[in-house]
Amino acid sequence: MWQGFFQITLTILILVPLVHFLGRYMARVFLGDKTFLDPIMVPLERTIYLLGDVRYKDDMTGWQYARSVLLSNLVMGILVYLIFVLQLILPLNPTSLNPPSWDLALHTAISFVTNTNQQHYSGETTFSYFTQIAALGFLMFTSSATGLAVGIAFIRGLTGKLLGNFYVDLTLSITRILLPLSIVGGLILIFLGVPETLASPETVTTLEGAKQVIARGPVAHFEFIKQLGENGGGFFGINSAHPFENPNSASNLIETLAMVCIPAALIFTYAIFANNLKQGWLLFGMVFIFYVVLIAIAAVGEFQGNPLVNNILGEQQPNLEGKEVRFGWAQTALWAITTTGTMCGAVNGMHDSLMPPGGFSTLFNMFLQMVWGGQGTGTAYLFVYLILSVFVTGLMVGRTPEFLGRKVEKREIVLASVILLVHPIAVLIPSAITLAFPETLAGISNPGFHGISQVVYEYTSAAANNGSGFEGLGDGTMWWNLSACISLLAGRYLPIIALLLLADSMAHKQPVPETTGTLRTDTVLFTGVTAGIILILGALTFFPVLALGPIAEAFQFATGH
Amino acid sequence: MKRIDLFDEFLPRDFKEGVELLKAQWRRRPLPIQLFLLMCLNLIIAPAVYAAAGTEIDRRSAWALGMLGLLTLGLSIYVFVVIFQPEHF
Amino acid sequence: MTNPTSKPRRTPQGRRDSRRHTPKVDTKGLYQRAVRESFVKLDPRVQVKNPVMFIVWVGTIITALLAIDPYLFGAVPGENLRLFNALIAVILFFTVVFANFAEAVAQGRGKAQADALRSTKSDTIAKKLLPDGSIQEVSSTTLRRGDQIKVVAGDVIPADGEVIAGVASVDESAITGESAPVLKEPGSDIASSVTGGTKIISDELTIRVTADPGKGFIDRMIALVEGAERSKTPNEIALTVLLAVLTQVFLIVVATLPTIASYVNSSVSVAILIALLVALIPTTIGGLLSAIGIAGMDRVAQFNVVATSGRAVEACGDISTLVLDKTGTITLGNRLAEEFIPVNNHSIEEVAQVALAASVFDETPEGKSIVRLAEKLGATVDFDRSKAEGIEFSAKTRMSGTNLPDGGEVRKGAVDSVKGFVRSRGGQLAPDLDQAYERVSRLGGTPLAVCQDNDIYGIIYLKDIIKPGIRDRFDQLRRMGVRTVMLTGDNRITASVIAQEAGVDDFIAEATPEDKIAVIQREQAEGKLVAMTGDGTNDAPALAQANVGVAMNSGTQAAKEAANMVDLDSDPTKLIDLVTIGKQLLITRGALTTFSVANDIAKYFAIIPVIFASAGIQSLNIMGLASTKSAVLSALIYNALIIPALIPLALTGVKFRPLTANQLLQRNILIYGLGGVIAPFIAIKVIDVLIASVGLA
Amino acid sequence: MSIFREIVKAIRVTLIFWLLTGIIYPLLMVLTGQIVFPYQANGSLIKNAQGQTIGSALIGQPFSSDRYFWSRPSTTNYSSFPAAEFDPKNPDNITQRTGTSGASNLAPSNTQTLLKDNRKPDDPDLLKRIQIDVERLKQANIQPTADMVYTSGSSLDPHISVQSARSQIARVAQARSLSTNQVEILVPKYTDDRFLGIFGEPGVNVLKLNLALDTLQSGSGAND
Repeated sequence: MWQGFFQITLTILILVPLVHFLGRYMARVFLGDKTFLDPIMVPLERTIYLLGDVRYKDDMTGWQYARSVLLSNLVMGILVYLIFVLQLILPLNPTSLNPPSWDLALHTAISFVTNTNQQHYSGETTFSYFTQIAALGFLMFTSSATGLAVGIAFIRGLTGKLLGNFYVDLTLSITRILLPLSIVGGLILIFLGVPETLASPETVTTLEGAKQVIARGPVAHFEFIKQLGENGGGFFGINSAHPFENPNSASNLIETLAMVCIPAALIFTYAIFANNLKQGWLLFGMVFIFYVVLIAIAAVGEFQGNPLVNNILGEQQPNLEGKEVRFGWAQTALWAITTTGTMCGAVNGMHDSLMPPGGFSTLFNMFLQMVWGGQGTGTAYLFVYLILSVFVTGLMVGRTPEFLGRKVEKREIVLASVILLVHPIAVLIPSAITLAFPETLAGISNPGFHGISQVVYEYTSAAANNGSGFEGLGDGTMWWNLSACISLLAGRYLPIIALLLLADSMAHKQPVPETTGTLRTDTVLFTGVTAGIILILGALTFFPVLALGPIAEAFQFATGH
Repeated sequence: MKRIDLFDEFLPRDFKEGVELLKAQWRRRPLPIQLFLLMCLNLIIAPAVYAAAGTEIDRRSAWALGMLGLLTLGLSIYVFVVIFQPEHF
Repeated sequence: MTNPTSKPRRTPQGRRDSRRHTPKVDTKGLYQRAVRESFVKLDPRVQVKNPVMFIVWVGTIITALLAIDPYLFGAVPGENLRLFNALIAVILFFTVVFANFAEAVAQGRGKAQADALRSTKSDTIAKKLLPDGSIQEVSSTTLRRGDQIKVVAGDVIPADGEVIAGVASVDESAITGESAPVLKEPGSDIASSVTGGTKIISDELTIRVTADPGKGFIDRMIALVEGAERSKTPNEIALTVLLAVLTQVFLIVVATLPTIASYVNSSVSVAILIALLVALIPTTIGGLLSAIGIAGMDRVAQFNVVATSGRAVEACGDISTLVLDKTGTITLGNRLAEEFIPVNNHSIEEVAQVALAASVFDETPEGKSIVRLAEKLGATVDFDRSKAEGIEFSAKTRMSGTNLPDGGEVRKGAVDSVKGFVRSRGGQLAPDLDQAYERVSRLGGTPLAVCQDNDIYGIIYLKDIIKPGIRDRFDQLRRMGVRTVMLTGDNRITASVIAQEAGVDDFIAEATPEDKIAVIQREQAEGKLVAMTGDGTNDAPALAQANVGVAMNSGTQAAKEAANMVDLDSDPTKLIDLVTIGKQLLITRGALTTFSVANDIAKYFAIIPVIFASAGIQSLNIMGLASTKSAVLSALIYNALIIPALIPLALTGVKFRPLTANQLLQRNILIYGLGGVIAPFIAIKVIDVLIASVGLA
Repeated sequence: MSIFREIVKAIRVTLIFWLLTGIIYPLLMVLTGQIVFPYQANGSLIKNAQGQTIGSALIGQPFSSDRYFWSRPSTTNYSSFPAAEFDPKNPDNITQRTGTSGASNLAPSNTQTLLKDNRKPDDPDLLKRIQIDVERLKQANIQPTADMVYTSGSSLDPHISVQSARSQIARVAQARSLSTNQVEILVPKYTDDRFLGIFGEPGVNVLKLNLALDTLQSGSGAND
């Protein structure tokens, strides 16, 4: 047991210097400072601006920025949808795979363009190599860069700067952060055993004489951006549990760190933009504590294993259902919390088979959306919570609440509220409809309280743009494809629009100088209060479904019936 | 104008008068008419509730549940109005 | 319950109590009226204005229907459902009534205050001065702005106005509560304006009316305390949004719960769902929000300040810079001549003689004190006053004086100005002038130079007396994060001495009226909210520029119109109290919101485990509540009772202490945040035990 | 700026990034991979002594003979098909062309024992399945451990725990008429340790171990 917790601890400790460094680097990139990649990337960016008709000095307003996000994402979605349906006549389809049904294609396109990568299909048996690399792999860069750009624009607005230009931020995200890291990371993964080939699947005769079909493909480059960009859509159906996506504990460590580094680093990027490192460390510390506690809850549950099975085995053994030997309970629990926290959605073990504490923590993570949170947007959500805390606590010190010297007024509260409301609407309402017709709509594979978790998880994953699934759910139906689309779109674009408008209105406020009467937001006290408010808001909204899902399931084990 | 003539042709005179009465009433006293229309809407929803719930409830309860659902929806819209136009409250 | 107004508000020094004199308010029958009002307010058209309470109101009706027919929405398990549903309906009903009561009490107190004011204002007969000089008796309601009227001893002044002729004493106790009569005379900034409803007790005055009927001072005050003109402040609106969002969230949570629960065969009755909804939505703050706002305005009125809008009161809490005039605010009233210092080989008697000559026409207290001091030193007026000409002080020349019948010019004024005057007349400057000037300045006094033609005779030492206790108050303000800037016409040295003694953060010496605006604009450019007091006509632009401008009631009409608050007591230091009131208003809202939301944790833990007992989550029933029914009822009863329990707090406001923001937050989070988490656990358990013991459920 | 121009700009930027990240980047990586790490890039395929490709070093295989170490239970039988049923040309057998992966996705609570929900006998049931596996293992004289009773996540897990490998040594040695010592020394040789001795769990690569056994015996057989 202690070895397990030791490796978890060590992994997340590596994180601290890593994200500190990356956060500083990203700040330099988006502040336009010199970086070591300038000699290579500046000409490339110039070309992109020239070909794309991007005037990089034009700052956008919040609404212009949002419109650019929506338009570009729409175009990308259409392009990818076309590749899906034309799969058969496009090259690199060694197994002659047919195009998916229209609703599955629509769900997949929306799911990937929203950086969710919720998959209602199995990679090997659905998409050709060309579709995987030129459609899905392409969206992995752009959707992630979109999130990052929005996050940066939000940080700019919050710190009183102009929002910048979406296309410039999109370009910089790709050329300065995602692409260089992906090239390096992808090569390391190939070295560690992840295939990168255009050859068709290999059929072999096993030692015992059976025919084994070994799926492969251009996986390595896809795998790394999948992790780094919080995309999470696996090349293979079983995602990072597949030995070709994640062959050993070294690749597992790299992929775990890749998954968490950008969202965590953005807190430091903010700190540099705001010129307040102290607050950066405090916020980092707060989220880190959430992260650690949730990992501990999930890990202990997996370590203790299934009491019913332990009865049969005659001793306490970890729950290894849906887990790989090379990762064990510790790395799987760590991954599960990281992937649901960062809205990556890749899995290296099956979440449906997690013990109730694991189910609870993963769901809770996606409800909060800020234990690191999605690419760019996660940090923005963290600040939305901060703004709400500022509003309530600011009143309590007898001043009109202000954040970073900018007053939080009706407009800001309305916009923050929209973000707060999206989740209950996009999760609870479709869950309730689906659960009202369990026979016809839901396709629940694990009955009982776990069935509630399955359905709620699916919509939460969609609305939080996470993409992981309680995969047992029979979710390939038209109902699931289309209803999840609504949650996907609502969970992505409503908050993005609100965030950008919020950033815009904060940017244009006259900053109020700080006095002793100003509520400082970079204190342990305020950070603690914020943590309490995040917990209360998250818990209050979803307490009933958590109580009827994982909590009831846990009590079921405790009482044995 | 043609459309209205068509109405005249195919629908009984009473219907047209009924619609006009409703319109006039709406202008004068909106609330009762809104309630009336809500109940009309419920004539569509109640059977759906009845069908969905299966054998567990009778027709009357289905109708009441339909009303309750509409009322909840109405309250939700009302709260949205408050969120976006708080000055009026 | 005690009447919160009758409780004297303690402030750090306890001295301010004396300043607060609530006009006689008739609180008799206040509560009976409030009870009646709280039922009248059940009108849905009133309720719909308060989203949180409107939901409770709708819930009451549905549960009442369920009390009549428990099986309205289908079969529900359990016995005595009718009684149970009826109990829920009754509790919900009282939740709404209690919220209405809170608002009604707050409004009632305002109304009582308004009534007290209104009693001073009756339709009087006014003597209107027609253009031809004749007098016409008209009703006071027909008076218009610009009309001229005459009042004589014993009359009630029929309208707000400005004295244009006559000198008289006026009893202003009706509005200020101060019984000592005030002298009114034309011309001077301070004493020329009169308020409708006050009583002239000697002599007679000619007044130019400055307010149309219904727009007068008392009318504005009545309107404000009655809440007629009360529109929501920006902060209140933002809070309304937040409360509506929480309501929406819980509406969705509760509405989706039955189908989600039905999947695991845990059915919940509609009555219990409504109970859960009401327990979760922020009824506590929703019920008290408007009472807090009204009470805040009341508190301002109790300090004898008329605010033109709630916005201004709220802005007081945000003030980060106070711009204060030295005179009257930091120092006691007027400076008095203390000593004559001769220069240029003149004798002290010569100085006294010239000073007297320069001051004979000076009617200001300073001028009079110079005359007194000079006469004490034996100086006499040796020219024919009627042939001499008085030169009035102007902000531009910063000198006053007399043109003597023999053509001689005597002047007194700011040393620099007098120097300039002497130089312009070809005179020499005395070598020992600067020494004397500095000596006086270092004492914190104001040096005035006196001269005749081109010869400077000496310096008059005007002594300033700093108000006792003012330093402590500035220290408090500093701790709240409010910077104080003193404005004074004094020279730099004097100003710095006084600034240091009084403990202000900054000062502007030798300030002109333009400087006032400049300093306000400068602070505002940095994003600060600025408050200032003023009374003179030349303060009007600055008062309008400031975020919070408080005009003295004794000031000119122009100043009063430019300001967004008027202090009836004409006490410049009251700004400090206003800051406290503004902060208190916001703190009360924030604290009760936090409390209300924090309560939800306990209510969840009371209701969810017992209604989903079939799901096997009884272990979450950490309070060990007796049964489903008693758990639901206790949570609801707590939810209802907490509203009247917090009415006194809502009306008096959360106590404000001059602490830094962090200390305040720490304190309030402990009391209202942590308290809000813990208190309901205890209270609900106690209520549950009581319910179980009487066998109600 | 007109909406039309904005759309054109969105299309242009989309196409640029499509080329850069959807075409150029993957091709670059495939080329580099094929040139620099051809073994890994093509799936770490391994050959037997006869030079036939018999599998991938990273992908497990099912074993049921006593002569081999057994792998973990798999829901897809390690993407393998009995030779008799193998007909990839049949359009219905898509997984025989593409390969497959997949887990049981059974919730820990998904069992009749706990839910008491009158399920059909052939419905999936975690405990029932595990009980069958435990019986099978006990019959083969293997102490059941977690890895041998729970199905893996990918259904292709190449590893078993060191403990369950050890408990199979006697059986394999007996079936192959080898001394336990000969088999025992192979186990640590094909154990993949934790990364840097810290991260992950050690696992015995079943395919490599079984291949080594075959090689050992064919080699010794040749010497005979």
